[in-house]
Amino acid sequence: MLRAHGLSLAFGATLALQDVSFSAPAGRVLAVIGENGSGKSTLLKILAGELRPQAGQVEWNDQPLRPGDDQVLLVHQELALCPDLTAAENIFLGRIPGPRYSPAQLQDRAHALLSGMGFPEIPAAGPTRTLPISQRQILEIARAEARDAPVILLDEPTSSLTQADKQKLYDLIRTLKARGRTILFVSHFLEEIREVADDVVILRDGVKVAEGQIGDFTDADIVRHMVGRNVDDFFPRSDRTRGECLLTIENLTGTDDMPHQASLQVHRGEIVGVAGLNGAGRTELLRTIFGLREIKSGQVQVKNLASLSPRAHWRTQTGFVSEERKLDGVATDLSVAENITLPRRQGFLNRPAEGRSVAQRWIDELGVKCKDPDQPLQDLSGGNQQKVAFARLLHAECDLFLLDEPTRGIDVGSKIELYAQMDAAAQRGCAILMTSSYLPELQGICDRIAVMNRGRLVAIHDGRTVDSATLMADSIQ
Amino acid sequence: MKKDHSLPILIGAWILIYLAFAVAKPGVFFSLSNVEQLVRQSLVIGLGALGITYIIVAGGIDLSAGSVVALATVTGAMTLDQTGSVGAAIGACLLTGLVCGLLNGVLITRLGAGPFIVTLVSMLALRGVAKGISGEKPVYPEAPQWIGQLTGALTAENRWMIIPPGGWIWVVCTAAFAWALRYTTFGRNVVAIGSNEAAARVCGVQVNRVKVATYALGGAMFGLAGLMLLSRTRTGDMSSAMGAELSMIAAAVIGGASLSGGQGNLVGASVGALVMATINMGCNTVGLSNWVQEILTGVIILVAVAVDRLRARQLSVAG
Amino acid sequence: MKKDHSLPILIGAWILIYLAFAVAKPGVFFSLSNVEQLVRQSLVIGLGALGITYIIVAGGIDLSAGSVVALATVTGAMTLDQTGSVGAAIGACLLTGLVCGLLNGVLITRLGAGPFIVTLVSMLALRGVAKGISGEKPVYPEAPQWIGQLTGALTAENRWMIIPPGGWIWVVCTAAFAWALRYTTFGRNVVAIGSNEAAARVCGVQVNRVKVATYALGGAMFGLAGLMLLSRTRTGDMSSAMGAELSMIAAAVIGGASLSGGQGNLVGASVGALVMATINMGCNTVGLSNWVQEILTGVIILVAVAVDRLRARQLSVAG
Amino acid sequence: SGGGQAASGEAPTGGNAPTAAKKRIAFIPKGATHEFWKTMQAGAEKAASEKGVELIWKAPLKEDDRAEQIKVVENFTVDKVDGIVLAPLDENALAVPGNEAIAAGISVLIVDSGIKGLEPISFIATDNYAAGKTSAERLAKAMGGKGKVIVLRYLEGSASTMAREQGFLDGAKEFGLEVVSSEQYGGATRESAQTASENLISRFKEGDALSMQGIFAPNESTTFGMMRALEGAGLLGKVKLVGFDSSQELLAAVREGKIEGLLLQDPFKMGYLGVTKMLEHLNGTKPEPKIDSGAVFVDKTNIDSEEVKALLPK
Ligand SMILES: Nc1ncnc2c1ncn2[C@@H]1O[C@H](COP(=O)(O)OP(=O)(O)OP(=O)(O)O)[C@@H](O)[C@H]1O
Ligand SMILES: Nc1ncnc2c1ncn2[C@@H]1O[C@H](COP(=O)(O)OP(=O)(O)OP(=O)(O)O)[C@@H](O)[C@H]1O
Ligand SMILES: [Mg+2]
Ligand SMILES: [Mg+2]
Repeated sequence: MLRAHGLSLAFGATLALQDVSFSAPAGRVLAVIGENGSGKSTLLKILAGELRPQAGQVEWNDQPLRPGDDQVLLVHQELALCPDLTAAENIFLGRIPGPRYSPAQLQDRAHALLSGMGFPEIPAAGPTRTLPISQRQILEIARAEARDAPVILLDEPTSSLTQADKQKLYDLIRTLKARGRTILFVSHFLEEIREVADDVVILRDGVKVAEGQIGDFTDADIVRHMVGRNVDDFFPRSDRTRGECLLTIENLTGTDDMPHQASLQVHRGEIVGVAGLNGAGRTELLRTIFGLREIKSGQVQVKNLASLSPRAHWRTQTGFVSEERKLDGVATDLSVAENITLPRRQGFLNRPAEGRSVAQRWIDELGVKCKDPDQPLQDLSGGNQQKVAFARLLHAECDLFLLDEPTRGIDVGSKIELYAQMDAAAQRGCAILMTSSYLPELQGICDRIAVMNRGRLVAIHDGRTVDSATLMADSIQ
Repeated sequence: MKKDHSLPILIGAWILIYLAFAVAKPGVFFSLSNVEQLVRQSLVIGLGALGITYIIVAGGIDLSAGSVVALATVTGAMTLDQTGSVGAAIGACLLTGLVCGLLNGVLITRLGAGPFIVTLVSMLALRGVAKGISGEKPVYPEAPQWIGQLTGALTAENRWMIIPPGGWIWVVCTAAFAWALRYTTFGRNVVAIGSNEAAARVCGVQVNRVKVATYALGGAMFGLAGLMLLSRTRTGDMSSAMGAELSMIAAAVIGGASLSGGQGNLVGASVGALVMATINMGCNTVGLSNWVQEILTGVIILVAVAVDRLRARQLSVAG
Repeated sequence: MKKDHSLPILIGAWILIYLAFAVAKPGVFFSLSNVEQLVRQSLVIGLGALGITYIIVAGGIDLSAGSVVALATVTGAMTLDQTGSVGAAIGACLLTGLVCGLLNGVLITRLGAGPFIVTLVSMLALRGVAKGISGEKPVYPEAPQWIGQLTGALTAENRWMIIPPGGWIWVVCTAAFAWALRYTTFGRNVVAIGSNEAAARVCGVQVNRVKVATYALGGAMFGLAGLMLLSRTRTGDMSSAMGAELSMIAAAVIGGASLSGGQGNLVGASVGALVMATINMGCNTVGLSNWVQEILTGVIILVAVAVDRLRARQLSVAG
Repeated sequence: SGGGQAASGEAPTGGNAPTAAKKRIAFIPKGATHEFWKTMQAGAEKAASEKGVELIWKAPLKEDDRAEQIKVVENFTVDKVDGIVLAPLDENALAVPGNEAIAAGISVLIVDSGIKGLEPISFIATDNYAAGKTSAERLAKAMGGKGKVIVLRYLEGSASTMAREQGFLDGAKEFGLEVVSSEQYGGATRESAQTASENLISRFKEGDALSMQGIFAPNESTTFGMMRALEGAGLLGKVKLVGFDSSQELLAAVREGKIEGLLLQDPFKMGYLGVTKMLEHLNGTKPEPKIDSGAVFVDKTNIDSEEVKALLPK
């Protein structure tokens, strides 16, 4: 039994956690849910001993938990892998037997472990640098499995997994549960939570607002607890009128054949989604369009201009949101204001004061949780960072949006806000091309859904009518 | 850009060090001519520190600064010698610096080999060039008087200037550079690149161009520093300014620059140069041995940096 | 760790450079005694490069290496002078290096000030210490013959050794270090820290301890390099090895180390030291001026690095 | 060797001092770490304690860096010492701060190397060019007036050694020697000089002998490096080496005939005279404008003579 008593922690003026208490019995899965910035990651980090609470304490089987006794293992929201080590070494990092060890033996153990989890295809001997992000996510989970810790904390472990991989993870969680582990699970996907969790704790602004068995809550209950108000329309879809064509790609082939011979048109007033498995090349498609990857053959025409650089794109009101927040999505050392104003064209002079005041406008409009526009972005929760990345496009007055997994890591409430923003933009006459691994959202807001499969755009469906089975079938054929 | 608030502490520390020496040598340290001299002695490192701060803020480093300074003294002296024109000599120094900086910048962005190793190479090679074009001999130009006056002692009728013209150039450059980092788009882009290069690229910042511009700007400052050195020694000397890059980097770091990029303070860098010159001057007049002075300088830099980091840490905890 | 396959290219390049000089001076370059001499001349840098490669792989840097080498020659020579015991002198060299490395490591991990600035300071301060304890005079110990033989020319009956004992120590160290990076937990932890320090920390790697150990190990290697230098010059010389750290870093980078950490090749570093010594020796023997040699060395390092980066890029695109 | 009381510098026993106020003399060498400067310091300190003056010995922080030495001169100018004894690193660069010092009422005396555009109260030095020429003459004599020689230079831009090198090259022509290499520099350290020497030797190696018969090295570190390299190649004593300046090791080699000879300057005398002449001037006597402190060629034959013994470090 894991117990938390009155945990509180403040980062300066931000109260990340306030007097949170709960208990998680062995053999059950406890879901921790809440909006972005509600304190979920902070809570998990405290439980894992990575952060010290300013008040309260954590007990495991009625003993105070000391950091470093390996009872608790945290799988981080932001991946914590060493790209220069092999997959096997990453799994056993910090537990590699010493002083001498045999890489071959370690790889065998890792392979056995991964196979046991249902992922025999992950190469244990290769450098982690070259693995796709989904496989890297699995490695993090394998690390928890390898330690065999009685308490396992999973912070948004599914954020970059495919449907199939998610299923394997659920199976794994069930196995662990059966073995009597205590599992805490953070996710923004309600259906996922229903699938694996037994109990639920809901946080809002660092305060526990509800807890109980998952079966006792309806989706609407959960959302109401999270955002503090009633939400009726998950996927707003106003009447949109399709206008002129803003983006045309023809037989586009990029480096590594990603994408391969892709053709697509996106018009004003429509949202086009791209579905597909991990590694299908959706990211590459968007990055190639935006001029971040080389075009091997074929054409990209944006507003009748060909092969523009990122700078030229921003200047012609085309904006891009990257999927890897930490890498190139946002600049975490810069302030909120600097991040928002960076892409917008300006003259020779930079006016920080002006930037702050316009940033404040977007902070209010999108409901970004932060102290002030000068706060460095690294202090914001993941979802709020994502909103800042989105605010850039609005500030630069873009009419063509290229959004790569725009809702990754965003809570339900914020997602709904983001959908509303996208819908409003489309209604204004903006064109949106977005990728997502979350089919319901594509079906909910897209006018058309293209499916990508190993670099090819294999089919385009009507977003309103297509069902998930068709989309899945196209993805894996 | 955070950190600006540690500047008062740094200035306080500088005054403290100054006073400490003043107690030991009141006659020397409480005089206007001493301030003049301090400026004169920190000028070369100070100007270079401005250039290197920009490079550091952009996430780079330049180990070739000292060699560029030396090369600039050589080309400046040779131009002065051959044309007799001070204007041409000034142009030669600045141009030399600019070209070297451009070269560094282009190599770094094209090769993708990292600034440390590229500028390490140019540190070696540019000094070779300086030796080559000077025929391995110092160049003694027939110097028209006023190139010397740029950094020379003030005459009685020039007393009103307080510090020599070169010093005023430094003051103006410090102000201009500090302003530009904060209030121009270029400066903002430099900070963005140093903070997160990939994100800056996604946001449409022309990363390579800005980087090259930063190295070129830095190079021009090293050229200017070379001009000041030429004015001070009236010699084009290929073996001068050896290791000066390290002093410049130290000044920038004392001033608040972070070698991981994205942070730097121009005024701080100039004060950093003054701090080091004060220690040097103090140890000199008090008559300490060189080895004591070396250890002392090291310890003071370390303390400055440690205090700064400590404050930064407390700050990030306290909010 | 990929990159291992770029070693053959490096070795090929080295042989090519060697052959180029051999064509110009066949009498000199096609002789066993020349190989012996090459090893002797690259020994100090080569041993240091091993130490610095570990530090670089762990994501650090050590600018104080040259000063540590100098300090070790001084303490070694003084010990030899006072005790007359070669064993004690060897111990003194290694211990000096170890202590300096520990000091660097502890300061870096405790202050959180970044290795560049901390070792920049100790570069300055440790040379001050070397000057201080030697009384600013070179120390000439009454050297028992065999400390000189460590790196000296082989006598006729020792011909079978091919290279001097110091060279064999270098070979053994290279092999041991390469093995340890790959096949010990410590080595893997070093790579992990250089690769992603935060990840290593959350996985329970004792980051600070491993870092300190890396700097200490590096320091011990600089101490060993100091011993070799002492053996070569038979002088404890506080002004020796000035700038040697840059040659060591260059050797490590030529060998495939990445200054952003996580990657490095010990055999490559040793070959890198040989490459630089070959260029030096070749230019010398062919009779090129020093300045030509400096430029040439710069260009060759640059080409080596550029080729490596190009390959790495192609690799990451293709695989 | 001096009397016990005179050594304690603090007691104002110096009979020469007219008042209780001691004269303050700053002595600025080119560097701190060569034995040459250490010996000069010893000479200056001896004079200071004999004459009861306050001596401040301060080398530039970086050896061989003109700008650093300029700073030291400037700092003593502000400090208003009574006199500055300077060994200028550069004949032109140091003239400016030197003249500023004179303008501030400070007496300036130059030792070791010349200076241009400045009127010192006296100039005490070895004639480096002449000493270089003497080296060539003695080497030629040892080689029987013909043969091939090489020069291992010291450092680019170092004025005194460049003068010696030039003197040697001119002398070599005059005395019938053929110079087959003079483009290599030993560099700042003993180790770099040794490496350069080893490579030079392998360039001229023919079997077990060398294709040249004489070597000139213009200072202590190059002589030392060359000696070690010859030793390593088993050629020490088989080729005539003429070097410059002294250290225990080099003198021992001369005594054993491994080195043909060394040109010894007299840094002790330079230091001693620098201080005493400065004091004479401050007390109103005008010293000679130019004093040759002399250089002596030392070889096996005269190493134990009184004249040479006086030059050697104790
Ligand atoms: N190092 C920090 N410094 C300052 N504030 C912080 C820091 N880390 C987190 N916070 C703040 O604490 C609050 C809780 O953050 P936390 O990361 O726990 O949210 P979360 O619930 O995990 O959100 P998400 O769903 O976006 O991951 C946020 O307001 C965040 O801005
Ligand atoms: N920086 C990178 N280094 C190495 N491999 C990469 C890099 N970026 C992407 N890849 C790989 O390229 C392939 C295509 O992945 P990509 O992310 O584009 O797929 P996707 O369809 O966008 O899926 P998702 O974004 O959901 O992960 C994957 O195997 C991915 O791991
Ligand atoms: Mg979180
Ligand atoms: Mg993607």
